This record gives sequence, structure tokens and C-alpha cells, in this order.
Amino acid sequence: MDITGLPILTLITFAPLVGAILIAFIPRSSAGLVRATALGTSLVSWALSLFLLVGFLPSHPNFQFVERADWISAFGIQYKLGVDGLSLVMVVLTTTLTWISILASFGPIKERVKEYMISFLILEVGMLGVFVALDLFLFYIFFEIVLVPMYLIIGIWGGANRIYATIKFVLYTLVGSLLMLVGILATAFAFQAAHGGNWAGAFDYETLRQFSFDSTLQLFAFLAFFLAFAIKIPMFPFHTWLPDAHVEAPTAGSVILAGVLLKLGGYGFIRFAVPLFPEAAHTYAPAIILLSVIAIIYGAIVALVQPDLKKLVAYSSVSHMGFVTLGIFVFQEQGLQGAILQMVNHGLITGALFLLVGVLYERTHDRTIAKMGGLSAQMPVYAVAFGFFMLASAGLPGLSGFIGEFLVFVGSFAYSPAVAAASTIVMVFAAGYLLWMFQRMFFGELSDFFKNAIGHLDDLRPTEVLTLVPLGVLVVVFGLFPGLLLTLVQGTVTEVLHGAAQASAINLAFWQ
Amino acid sequence: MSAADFSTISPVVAAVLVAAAILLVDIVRPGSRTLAIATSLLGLAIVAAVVLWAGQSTADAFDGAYRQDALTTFLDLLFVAIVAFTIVFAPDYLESRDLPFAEFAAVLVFAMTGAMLLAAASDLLVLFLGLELMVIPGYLLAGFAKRDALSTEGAIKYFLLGSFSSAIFLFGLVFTWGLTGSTRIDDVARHLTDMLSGGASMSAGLAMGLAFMTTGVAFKIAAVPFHYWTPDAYQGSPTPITGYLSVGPKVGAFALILRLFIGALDPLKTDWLPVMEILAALTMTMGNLVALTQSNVKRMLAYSSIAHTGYILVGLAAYAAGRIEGLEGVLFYAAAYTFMNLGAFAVVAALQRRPGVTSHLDTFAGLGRREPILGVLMTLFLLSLTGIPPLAGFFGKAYVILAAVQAGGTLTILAVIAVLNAAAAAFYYLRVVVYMYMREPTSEAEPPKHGSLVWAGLWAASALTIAIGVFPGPLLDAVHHAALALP
Amino acid sequence: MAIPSTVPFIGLSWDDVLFLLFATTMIGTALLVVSMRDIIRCGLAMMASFGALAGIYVLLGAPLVAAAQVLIYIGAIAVLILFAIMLTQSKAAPARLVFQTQAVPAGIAAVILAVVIALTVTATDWGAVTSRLGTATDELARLLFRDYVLPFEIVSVLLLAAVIGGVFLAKREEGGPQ
Amino acid sequence: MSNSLDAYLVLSGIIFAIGTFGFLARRNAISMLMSIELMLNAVNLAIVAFGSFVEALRTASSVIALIVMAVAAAEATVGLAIVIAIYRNRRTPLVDEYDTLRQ
Amino acid sequence: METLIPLIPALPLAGFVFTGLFGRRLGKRASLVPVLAVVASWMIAMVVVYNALTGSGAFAGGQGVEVHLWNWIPAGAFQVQFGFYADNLTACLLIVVTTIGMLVHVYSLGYMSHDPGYWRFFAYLNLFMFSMLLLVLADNFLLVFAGWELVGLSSYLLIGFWYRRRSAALAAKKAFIVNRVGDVGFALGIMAIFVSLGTLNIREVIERIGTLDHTQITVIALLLFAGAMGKSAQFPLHVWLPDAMEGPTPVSALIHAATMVNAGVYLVARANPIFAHAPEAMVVVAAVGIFTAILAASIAFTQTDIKRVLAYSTLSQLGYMFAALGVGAWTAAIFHLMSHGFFKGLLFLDSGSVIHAVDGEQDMRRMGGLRRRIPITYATMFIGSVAISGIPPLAGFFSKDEILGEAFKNGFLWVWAIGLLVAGMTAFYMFRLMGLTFWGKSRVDPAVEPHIHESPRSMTLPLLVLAVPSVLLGLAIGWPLGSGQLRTWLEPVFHEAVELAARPEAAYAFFGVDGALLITSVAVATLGIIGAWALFGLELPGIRRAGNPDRVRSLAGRMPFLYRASLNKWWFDELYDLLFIRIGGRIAAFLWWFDRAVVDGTVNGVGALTADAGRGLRRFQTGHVQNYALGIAIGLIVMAGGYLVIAGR
Repeated sequence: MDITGLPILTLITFAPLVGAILIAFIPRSSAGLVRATALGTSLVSWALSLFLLVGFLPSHPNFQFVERADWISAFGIQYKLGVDGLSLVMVVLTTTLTWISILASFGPIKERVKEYMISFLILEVGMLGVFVALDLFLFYIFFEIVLVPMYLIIGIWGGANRIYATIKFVLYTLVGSLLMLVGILATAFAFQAAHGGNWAGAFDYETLRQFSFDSTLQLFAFLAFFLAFAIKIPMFPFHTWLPDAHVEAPTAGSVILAGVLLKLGGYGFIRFAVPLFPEAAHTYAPAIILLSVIAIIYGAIVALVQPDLKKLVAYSSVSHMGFVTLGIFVFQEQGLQGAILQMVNHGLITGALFLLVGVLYERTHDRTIAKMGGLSAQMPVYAVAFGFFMLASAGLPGLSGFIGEFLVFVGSFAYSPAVAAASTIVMVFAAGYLLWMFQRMFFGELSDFFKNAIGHLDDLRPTEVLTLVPLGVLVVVFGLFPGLLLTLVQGTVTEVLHGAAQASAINLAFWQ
Repeated sequence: MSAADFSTISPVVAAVLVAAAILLVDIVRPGSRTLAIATSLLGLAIVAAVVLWAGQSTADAFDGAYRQDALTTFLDLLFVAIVAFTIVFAPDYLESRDLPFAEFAAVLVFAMTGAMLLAAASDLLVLFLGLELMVIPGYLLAGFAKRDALSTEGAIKYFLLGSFSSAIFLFGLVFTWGLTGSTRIDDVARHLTDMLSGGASMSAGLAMGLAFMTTGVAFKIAAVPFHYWTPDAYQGSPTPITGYLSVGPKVGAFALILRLFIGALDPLKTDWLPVMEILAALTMTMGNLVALTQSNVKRMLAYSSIAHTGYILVGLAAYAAGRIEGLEGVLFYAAAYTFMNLGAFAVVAALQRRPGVTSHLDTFAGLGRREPILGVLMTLFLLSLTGIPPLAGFFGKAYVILAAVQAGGTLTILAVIAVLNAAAAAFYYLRVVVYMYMREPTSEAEPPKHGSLVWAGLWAASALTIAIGVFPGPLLDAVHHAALALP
Repeated sequence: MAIPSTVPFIGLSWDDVLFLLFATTMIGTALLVVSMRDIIRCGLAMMASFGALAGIYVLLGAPLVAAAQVLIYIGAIAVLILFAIMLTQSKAAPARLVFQTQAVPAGIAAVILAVVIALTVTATDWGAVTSRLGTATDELARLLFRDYVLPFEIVSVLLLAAVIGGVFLAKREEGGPQ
Repeated sequence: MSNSLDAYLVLSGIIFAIGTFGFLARRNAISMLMSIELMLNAVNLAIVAFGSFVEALRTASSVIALIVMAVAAAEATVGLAIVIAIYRNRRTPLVDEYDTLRQ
Repeated sequence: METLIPLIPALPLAGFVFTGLFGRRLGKRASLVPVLAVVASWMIAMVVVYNALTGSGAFAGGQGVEVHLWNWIPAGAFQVQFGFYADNLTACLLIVVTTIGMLVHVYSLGYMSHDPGYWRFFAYLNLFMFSMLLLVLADNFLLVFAGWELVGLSSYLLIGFWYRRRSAALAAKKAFIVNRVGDVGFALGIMAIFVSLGTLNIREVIERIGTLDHTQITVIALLLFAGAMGKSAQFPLHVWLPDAMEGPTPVSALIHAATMVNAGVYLVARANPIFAHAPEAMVVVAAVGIFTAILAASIAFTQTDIKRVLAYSTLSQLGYMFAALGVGAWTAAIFHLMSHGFFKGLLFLDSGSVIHAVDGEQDMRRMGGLRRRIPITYATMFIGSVAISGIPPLAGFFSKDEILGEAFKNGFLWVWAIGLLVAGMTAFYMFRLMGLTFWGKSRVDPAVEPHIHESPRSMTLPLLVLAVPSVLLGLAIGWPLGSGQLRTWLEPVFHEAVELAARPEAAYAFFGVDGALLITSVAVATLGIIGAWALFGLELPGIRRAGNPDRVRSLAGRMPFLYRASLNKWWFDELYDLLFIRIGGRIAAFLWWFDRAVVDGTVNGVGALTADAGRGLRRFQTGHVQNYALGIAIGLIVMAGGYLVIAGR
């Protein structure tokens, strides 16, 4: 099948939009049809993204499946899509997690199903768009679009304190992304000014990547991009929206939030911040690495004392995302590969953990760890699933989490053994909070709280198993055969590092 | 008055005739709303057609007092659109409050005439008269619900302060006129260039005149600290009229700024640039900060309109700092702002169709459930006002920010202030969304029926809001040409 | 008998004396307008002030403007205002405080404004001649209906709009609350 | 003195300032309206004075002054109509009691 | 070989997967597949071992065999194979691991037969076997690390097998976390190896290690040793092992005595050239080892839980092994590893049998006089005790003697001296154990007393089988002294390290220094036995002597500090509790407070400040027109001033 002739990226990206529009015309009363349509469209998008996987040539260095059309020609803004290994991986991750999340929402979401599914599908459009856009302006648009459905998903279907959480999420993210908008515009203008006022290519990623910007612009534009992505990913000290958002979000919202939205930050760093402003990236790298190490340790330590399951997982995300930024900014091959792997793995593992937390929450409407205990006997399959993903999160070799983490360690060791040593300690803390959580939930005698809710404590239902199994399989497969991912992203890694290797830090000695 | 003059000012004449026709119809068939509405809309369509016809050529009329160029056409069309939307949104609201439609429409069209004169004025006197013709009907409209204490209160505040500022503005105009010896904008600009040639700085009298004029226009566009009338007048006015007031006189006042500050005072732009920068920063920040604390949607939107003035001023400052894109940004922003803001007010007006319904946030509680389509449309307008892509508001903001970034220097700081403000603004816009979707309705009352005209208007406004964001190309071309018409 | 070119004993020209007279009257009555307790008297003072200004217009060689001043301001606007005062003067309302609480800052602001205007005015070279120029009425008429025909038309539309709106607002409605 | 433009302009400025003071300080709506009329008169005085002393402005000044008077009349009409309308609602002409709309 | 070697770990893995998926439904039959898998694995392993040790087939010429399955991590320059490597060292380990593993499986058939988690237990055991074999067979450090972590996981699962018991859950967690501390070092070591050498393949690393400078090697060696300390429970990471006795006894035997805890020794032995290049690191290894040995032995003196005594004994013996490695007695270390594996496995299984007999009681103070009630258990345990005490000609004698001898000859007199002391202490506490458990009068709970019975055949059979190597292993591979079979086998592995040490290789002198040392150590061990005999009694055919509790008490009273220190395990648990749970908890709580109050507080503060600013600014909107007008007037004046300033420029 020749898929090169089809605008396949557009199809993948906007298939969910079509679904959302269809759902808008389905009467509110037929919730089943709404659910089926939502799942169907997300599966269509997923299936198409798998075709992409088949047709992709890892050896080919450039972007593939490129589609371009002039959009706003006055500013050289294009509708330009394309994937390389990195975006391909993220696209497939997104499509996979989306249908899983939609499936996982069938049970818990009973109110306003129609609006929920529409929001979710639009969310998917935004996320996919971010990963395939090759025009900075287009990228920004998708980056922002994501906010709106997520805002609604947390705000409408979330927990008790949802409004605070969702507004915090949106405002915090907006501050960063709007500054990035200034950065994007400044970048484009710098390009335009250097090309005699010609806007052509000023927003085109591939063109901009070839252009070297002057150092002042780099320093400021990088900072703007950095802030946007650092908030999104989120890095210490910009992370506090995350625990709130996770705690209040509905299960599927948490899954997508952890699984994909946080990756937008990492993706942005790798795709835009570093290649466009390599010198600035080098200049700021030590500070970013310091923040990453702090995030790794700090997130893990704070996770140790969390009373709420979701908060614990949220802080563990802060810690895990610290690896991503660390891996990127050590500018080592293994570090970058590890960072990418870590993004994927964290998406799978933490996504699954949130699904699991959601399973329990749906039955007991509580997530307080202190009230739990002894679930192993009551829900053995659940315990096994939870244990599996808990161990994957702890970085057990053989499961995917380990590879990413270890590659980051190796990369950071090459950068500085001290940094590696400081961040490797987190292995202990991670085991600490995860095992503590596991012990409190599953070991010991059944807690009074659970005894009271024992009627609801049935083991995993078939739908729930169906949502978890793909993730589990992927965790094992990527743990044993990380090469599947590594070969895909090798091109991106080489490209990014090649650009970064030629740059050197800017001399910040302004006083001279 | 020659035939050529007449054909050049034909849009204005057509507008006056439409106003007259509305009054005439009301005299012939008193109280027939349908007829009056039809007349108004038909008349506006004719005006639009005439504007387009006249816009085919660039011409001066009345010995250079009136100029027909691309900017005129652009602004005229915008004014016609504003008035048309207002007329579409108003009848439901007015009818349920037993307010006459014909007087309303006629006065509105008179105001439009004034605005159109501003868009075309190349003479200080015409400028002043156009301004007065635009704002005096505005005072009347603000107090149009004359039995309503709030409406009249808003009106008298608007009137008193407006007249005060008009006097100040006029005083400044007179000083400028006295120094330059002419009322023609081109002559003024030429004289100023001569006076400033050789690096001379402006005289004290000119500085004084400039200060008075800036104060006057800053008042009309509701820039901080001359904005005080805005929230009170907006909140007091009948809601469809608030919608009009928030865009019509504001865009009109920006037309005045374009003709006066860019047309006549262009030689002084390095002098008024810092003032505009400060005004822009103050206006954005103060508007947004106070809007954060509002619980009445109309008043919140009033403060938000102040903030939007600030964003537009960023574009103006960028122009003064040497970027023509700033001017384009001003025009683009004005157009984008028009439709989303009118749309938002239209939703408020639709909700207030039953007399006695306030515009408090509680009115919006559960709207997403009670009236889903209205909820979605309101969300759309609010998101656009927030600046979420790919909607019109986002593109407008991006445009002025781009211009500011291009201008560089202090303007970059202004751009950063602008985006920080935009982020803060998201809070209060989204709070309405919170009420609409995340709160339970306070009353179980059956939602009122909305006229098909209102629906048509809402759909049109939302379509424009989306279209300007997704396909900004045509509008970009238009503002590009319009901006080129200025020196 | 020839009138001496200057005023005896004072040494000022007659015009200067007239100017001073009118100016003093104008300022004095204007101050009364803004300071008197009884609003009707304020209105009357305003009329006097307008009259003094008409005198200055004559002095400046613009008799037509002076005539218009008398007709429009004293004849129309001031009368209108007096009517409005009558309409809004409820007997129940005693002469309460004339001034806002912010009278003092208002005064300071006004003084600063006056001083600033005076200083800038005198510091500026207006390109003025040292004698007054007269304006011929016929020339004025030509100007009004030829060069300034557009403003003239606009003013008529403006007045029309103002009257329509004013009538609507001011008219008492049948069945209305009052 | 009477031959000096500055004198007239200074007079105009003083009247303008007095008008401003009245506007800022008086409580009665009609008083404020009268203050505005004073300010407009001050402007008109400046216009006529310019016409009388600057050759280039001679012919136009009277026309402008007349037009400004007409505008003043229109403003006064509208203003008084609004005052009467609000008086019907509030039974008071004192503007500082119109403070329902605030903050 | 290419197919056989991967099969060794693959079979238990298959068993684990199968049992994990279907075990629940199989009930008592669930053990079938795991046991068969392990037996098959053992048979294959024996084939491999035979080939390796005889140097036949693919192993010809003393070479190891490498098997590459696939390229596990192809990350640019970071290429890691999923591959196996087997040589003679592996073979030695395979003997211990598969044999004891198989026997423990069999033993568990009986021991766990009444447990509801029967299938789960066997699944875990199989998982452990897979992990341990992976660790032993891995051809690169990262795969070793993978096995390393997986055995940790299995250990976690098995310690916490009875998860309803809070103490078991806590012990499992403690074991995993303490191990992780060591793993951090190991992981860093791996990174250091890769970064400096560009490969992780063990053979390549060993070949190229000499190219690095001394500091690098020392750092790498110490980091690897840190990993070994965790897994082999060396001071200060020893605290998890005694607690690990919360697991079922077969687990203690298999994991916490015979196999997993040896992983650290194996790692150091495997990486011997690295350590050989870093003599300072070797000293550290020796010091930590010998210190752990005496520390643990001192604690074992007073413990009353039978399994805990054995656990501390294990610690102590592991310390011995590290001391051996540290002094360069590579072969002796592996020798001791093997013999200790068998006799400690035996001892633990015996203790399990004892516990089984007295209905779960583990406190020796409520035992006594069990000799006749459970004769097979008694007999085999006696053999084990003699073996560990270093009485010739049992296995322990040969290995221990070799360690002490080499320590002395290699110039580590202090190691020798302490080791000698520990040998005596070992004999003492082992016979204390024997005395308290089997001899003297019964102190068993009267309710349990009538039910005391010998264990089923599936349990006694492994005991009997294990007793054989405990007796004979030393003679089989350690004789003649100084040039036993084992030395020949391991010569290719340690060849380089031995050469590097460049010590004059004196011939074994039975009638010289070696003989003297031998006699000394046997004498000291005998002294220990006599001490125990005097205090806790002895019942041998012909000798019968009751224990003397009063003298024990008075002895304890005379050394109150030492007694309490021993009883309280030198307060390490308390110290760590203070450091990591209390102070660490405080720090964590503080950081969380910091997160909410400072980091998030700043965020919310900015928001609140903004809102406050808005509230403040809205006060200007007084509703009074005149106020507004004044504002405008002031604005006008300011602006006029501003413009005048601009004009004046």
C-alpha cells in the first residue's frame, strides 16, 4: 500500500476532530453510541499511526511524510507536517494512550459523556498536532489548543478541588507558553530581518534549524522556550501545578496528563529549544542540569511523604521528568536517547499507574494511603498489576523504565560523575516511596476502610484489564528490546547532537 | 460641493439617509419593529455597498477635508459591521424592556456616521466634529433605558466626563491649529516637519497641545488613567448597547488616533512614543488586574476592554517606534476584537432577555447544561478574548506582539508585559467558563427563547472569530493595504 | 470732542481698559459660577460671563462671533440650563454642600493647570502680529458655505441627532413611573 | 495689553482652569454642565484670539468658533436631557449621589 | 553449548511465567512445573559444568563460552548484548546455585504444602532461580546488574511472602531498599566502566582495564564493591539480612544463605583483575569483610532466634569470603563460597525442619532436647555445625583454613588474627545453637510437645543430600591442601590477578608455616566448641553434659555492655532508624512543607498578589464622577509635564 500519496499525518491528526464533530450530532441520550464513536475514532487514528510506523524509514535522516501548504503567506507561515523518529514515537504513544484512556473512561464517566468525549478527542488533535507540526507557529497553536480540553476535563469531571487545580494548570502553562510566543515571534523576525525582510521560511523549523541566530537573541529566546517547556514538563521549581492537577483530574485525564502532556515539554526541548538555540542551550545547560538533579532527588523525597496516591505518583513524575531534562542537557548520545526512552516509558508506566489508581478510586472513592492495607488478598490480580507497574516505575531491569533511566545515568556520568552520583541515589528513594506505597496498599491485614467497602472491592474487570494489558506488554517489550525504539530515534538523536556539538557556550562576561 | 465631492462622501451621505429612513419609517408605521429592523439592515447593506463602491478609488474631497482611501474603506466596513451586529442583537433585549427600536437604530446610525467621518477626516475640524457626532449619540445610547437608574447613571457619567474630555481635546486641537496655522492634516504635518527641521524640539505650546490632545483621545479609547467612565457606562448601559460601546466608539477613537497622531502628528512620533508605551503598559495591567476581581460579567468585560485597548496601544507604540506592522496590528486587532467582543456581549444580552436578569456570574452558572449552544459560543468568544489559538483574538495579539518584538528595545519589554497580562486575563475569562460548565445552575427557570436574528448574529460572529483566526490571509491583506494608506 | 487716545490718569489705551474690564468681569463671574451656593444665581452669573466674552469678541474684531455668542449662549444654552435648573430643583433639597469633598485638590489642580497654561502660552512664539485683525462678515459667509461646507453639514446632522435623542430621553412617557 | 495674543490666551487658560475647577468641585450635575460651558467658551476665546492675531488663521477662526458653539449647543441639549432623565429616576441632581455603579 | 547455556535460566523463567499465569488454578499441582523446570535446569547445568571443568567441547583450552542472544541496548556507542558467558568460575557457581536451588524446591514441596500461597511460592522460587542464573551467566556488567536487581526483587517477594504479617512486609521492603543503596554504587561503577572503557562486556573490560589510570580503577573497584556489599550484606549494609529471616525458611536457605548473598563475592571474584589493579581497594574489601565477620559473630553469640543465629553466621562467613578476596585468596574465597553454600544451606533447611517440628516456634529458649525426636534433622545439623566450625575433614575446614593461611602468608596478619578469633567464635555460637536446640531438657511449649515429629521425606531427603557435600566437598576439591582440584579449575580465571599481586608462590608446606597455621585454627575452633560445651552442654555418644544457664547469666552480667551490644546487634537498627526514618523523615516532611509553602506558596502568592493588586486598584473606581474627573485632570497635568520634559530635551 502506497501511503506516501495520502496526507496521512493530516488524517491521523484530524481524525479525532471528525469524531468530535460526529459526536456533537449524536443525541445526548445515547451515551453508548457516543462512547463507541469516540473509541472508534481514536482507534482509527491509532491504526493510521501504526501504518506510519510501517512506512517509516529509520535510516532516512530527514523528516518523512512531509505535507506542506502555504497558510498565512504574508508571514511565511505554513501548514507543514512531518515526522522523524522522535515525533513518530510520540505520535504512536499518544494515539495508543488516547484510546486506552477513552476506554478507561467508559466506566467512571457517567455524567456529560458527550462533552467529555468531544473534549478528549479535541485534546488528541492538539497533542498529535504538536508532535507533527514542523512550523513554529502551527506548533504553538497546537500547543495551546491542548490546554482548553484539558482545562475542561479537569474542571468538569475532576475531584473536589478541581477548579483551583485546573485554573492553576492553565494559567501556569499559559504564562510559559505566551512567553514562548514572544520567543517564536522574535526568532522568526530575526530570521526575516537577516533575509532582507523576506518572511519565507521564518517559521519553518527545517529552515530555522539551519540558521544560526546571534547570541543575544539565543539567550532570550531560549529562555522563553525554556520556561514554556520547563513548566510543561514540569521542572523544579515550576512543578507545583502538577500534583494539584493530577489529584483533581479524572483518571483518564491523569493518564493523558502524565502520559502525553508532560512529554510536550521534553519534546519541545529536543525538537525546538536545543536545535534552534544550541549556543544558549550550552550556556544554560549547567543551571538546567542542576535543576534537573534537584528535581530528581526532590521529587522523590517529597513523594516519600505523600498521603495521597495520586500525589505520590505525581511527585514521582517530577522526579522521572528530571531524568528527561538531565538526559537532554548533558549533550551526550546516551543521555538524549535515555531521555527519549524515559519519556515513552514514563508515559506507559505512569499512565498505567494512574489507571490503576483510578480503578481503586472508582471502587472506594478515596485515595488516602493511610486508609489502605491488605488489598493483596482481596484483589490479587490488581495487586499483581500494580506491583508490575510499580516495579517498572522503580526501574527494574527487564522492564522498560530501567533502560531509559540507565542511559540517562550513563550520559550524565560522561558529563560529570558527580551529577550522575547525585541522581543515581534516586534509585534508593524511588524504591523507598514505591515500596512504601505498595506495602501500605497491599500488605498487612485488610484495613477497616476496605472492610467497610468490601462489597465494591471486586478485582479487575475485563475492560480494565484490556486497558492495562497493552501497556504491560509494551513495558516488557521495550524493556527487553529497547532497540525497537532506539533505532527509530537514532536519526533525531544524531541530528540534535550534531547541531549541539558544533555550538559552544556563549561567553556571559558582560562586564568585559 | 461638486459632484466628485459628493460621490467621494457618498458613504457618509448614505449613512445619514439610512438614519433618516429609519425615522421616516417609524413615523409612517409607528412601533413596527420588523419594518424598522428590515430598513436598518437593508440600509446598512446599502451603506456597505456604497462604501465598497466608493472604495474603488482614492480621492480627496472638499478641498482636502475628506479623504477616501483604503483605510477609510476598511474602517467604514468595520463600523457598518459593528452597527449591523448591534442592530441584530438588540431587538430581543429592547423589546422585552419596552424600549423603542427606531430611535435606537437611528441614533446608532448617526453615531456610525460620525465614526465614518473620523475614518475619512483629513481636517482637524472634521475630525472634531466626527468625534462629537460619534460620541454624543453614544451618551444617548448609554442612557437609552431611561427608566433604569443604572442606565441613566452610566449615561450621565459618560456624558459629563466625555464632554470634559472633549473640551480638553478641543483645547489641545486649538493650540496645535494656532501653531501650525491650518486645519488640514497634511498642512499640519508639513508645518510640524518644518518646525522640527534641524533637530529643533517642539515648542512648549505644542507640547501643551499634544498633552491635551493625548488626554482627549486616551479618554475616548479608555486608556488608563483616563478610563474611569468605561466600567460604569458599560455596566449601566443596556447590554447590546454595551457591546456597541465597547467596540464602536473605541475603534472610532482609534480611527481618530490614526488620522490625528499618525496623519497629522507623525513628525512628533518620537515624542509621543514614550507616552503611548506608558499608557499601553498601564492600560493592559490595570485593566486586567481589576477585571480579575469582578463578579459581574458586563463589568468584567468592561475592564477587559480596557485591557484590550492596552494591547492595541502596543501596536501603536510599535508603529511609533518605526514598524509599519504595528499599524497593521492595530487594525487587525481592532477587527478581531470587534467580533469576539460583540459576540460575548451578545451572549450576555441573550441571557438577559428577561428583564431583571443580572449579568452577575451566577447567571452563567450551569449555562453549558441549560443552553449548550449558547455555552459553547460564549466559550468560543471567551477563548478568543483570552488569546487561545487558532481564534481571532490570538492572531490579533500575536500581530501586535510581533510588531513590538520587531521594534525591539523597550517595546520588547512591553511585549512581555502584554503576554503576562494575557496570561492573567485567562483567569477571569476562564472563570466564566468555570461557571458555565463546572457549577450547577442556580435557578431551574426555563431558558428564554432567542430570536432567530440573535442566533444568526451569534453564528456569524463566531464564524468570523474562527475564520479570522484560521484563515487570516484576507484580513491581513486588507490591513496591509489600509496601513499603507497612511504616510 | 476728540476722545483722548488713552484713558486719563491711568495711561492705558481705551482698548486696554475695555479688555481689562471685560476680562475682570469674565473671570469674576466665572468664579461666581463655580462657587455660588444658589444654582440659579450661578446660571445668571454664567450669562454675565458669556456677555463679557461677547465684548471681548467685539474687541478682537469678530462682531459676528460676538453676535452668535449672544444669540446661542445667552439666548439658547443659558436659557436651556436655567430651565433645567428649574426642573431639577426640588424644594425638599436644601442647599446642601456646594462642593465636593475634593474641592481643595480640585483647586490645586486648577491652579496648576492655569499656571502651566499661562507659562507655556507666554513661552511660545505663536507667530502673532501685534495688532488685531478684523474679519469681514461677507468673507466669513463665503468661507462657511464654500470651504467649510462639510463641517457645516456635519454640525447640522449632529444637531439633528442630538435633538432626536434628547427628545427621546427627556420626554415624559405615558404610563411611565412619573 | 489688548494687542497682545498672550493676554487673551492667558485669559482663556484662566477661564479654562476655572471651568475645570467647577467641574471637579461642584456636586450638582447642572453646575458641572455650566463648568463645561465655561471651558468651551475659553476654547472659543482662544480660537478667536488666534484668528485676530495670526494672519494665516484670520478667516477660519470665526467659522470654527461658530461651529464650536453649535457643538456646545448640541452637547448641552443632550446633557440636559440626560440630567432630566436621571433626575426622574433619582430625584436628585447631585452627581456624587450617583454611585451605584462603582469599583 | 549455545543452546544449552541459555536454557539454564530460560527453564525457570518459563516455569515462573507458566505458574504465574496458571498456578492459581492448579492448586497442589502447581509445584509440578516449577520443580521439573529446576530439575531440568540442574541437569543441563551439570552438563555444562562437566564440560567446562573438564575443558571439553566448546570449553577446550580453558576458554569460556560466549552466547549472544540479541543486541539488548543498541544505543549508539552504548552497545549491550543480551548474552551469556560461562567459564570455570561460572561452573562453580552453577554447581552451588542449581543444586541447592533444586534441593530447596524439593524441600519446599513438603515445607510449604499447607500454605495457601503454594503456587505463588513456587513461581517466586522459579523467578529467583532465573534471576540468579542470569546474574551468574551474564556476559556483561549491565546484565549482571539486571540479574542483580531481579534477585533483589525475588528476595523481596519471598521475604514478604507472608505479606499479612507486618514484620514480613517491612523486612521485605528493608531488604530491597538497603540492597538498592549498594546497587547505586554498582550502577555508578557500571557507568564508570562504560565511560572510561566504552564497553560493558566483562571479558573486554577485563582485557582493557589495565589501560586506565590507577585512580579510575580504584574508583571503579570501590563502586563495584559497594554493590557487592549491599547484596552480600556487608557492614554497614548488613542490616537487612537478619530481618530477611521473616521469609519462609527454604527461602532463607536458598537466597539468604546459599546463593543470592554470594552474588557480591561472585561479582568481586568475577571482576578480579579490576581489584587486582587497585590494591587499596583490596584492602578496603578485606577490612570490610573481616570487620563484618567479627561484628556478625559477636551478635550471633546472644541471639535466641534460631534463624537469626544462622543469619548472623551467614554474615560472618560472607565477611570471611570478602576478607579472602581482599587478601588475594581468590580461590579460597570461591572455595568457601561453595562449601558455605552447601553447609549453610543445610543448616538453614535443618532449622526449617526444626521449626516445622515445633510448630513454627523459632525461639531456641523454647526448644531443647530435640535430638531424639527429629533424628535426621539432628544428625544433618550436627554435620553442618561441625563443618562450619572448621573441624577437619569437613568442607568448612578446608576452605576456612585456606583463607586464614593465605591471609597470613600474603601479609595480612590482622586479617588472619581476627579471622582466627572469628573461627573460634563461630564454633562457639554454632555449638551454643546445637546445645540450646537439641541437647539438654526440652523447653518446648507443652501444648506442642506431643506433636513434635520428623519432617516428611521431601524435606529430609534434601537434608541428607546436602550433608554429603558438607562432609566431602573439601576432600573432593580441596585435597591435597594448597593444590586441590578447585585451584586447577579456577587458575585461568584468577591467573592474571595472582600474577599482578606478584607474590612469591611458596610451595605448600604442611610441615612448615602452613601446618602451624592449620593446627592453630583447628585448635581455636576446638576451643570455641569447648567453650560452648561448658556453657550450653553437649550430648554426643559417650559424652553427656548439661548446659549451665547460671554461668551464662553470670558471664553476661560481668560484661554488661558487650552483652547488651551483642543482644541489640550493636544498635545498628536503632541508628539507621534514627538517621533514615526519623531524621530522613523530618527532612522529607520539611521538603514537602517547603514545596507547599515556599515553592507553591510563591506561585499562589503571585496569584494572590495579583488579585490583591486588582482589589486595591478597583478602589480607585469610586463611582463618583468628580473623583474620576480629578483623576483625569491629574493625568492631564502629569502628561503635560511629561511632554514639557520631552520638549525640553
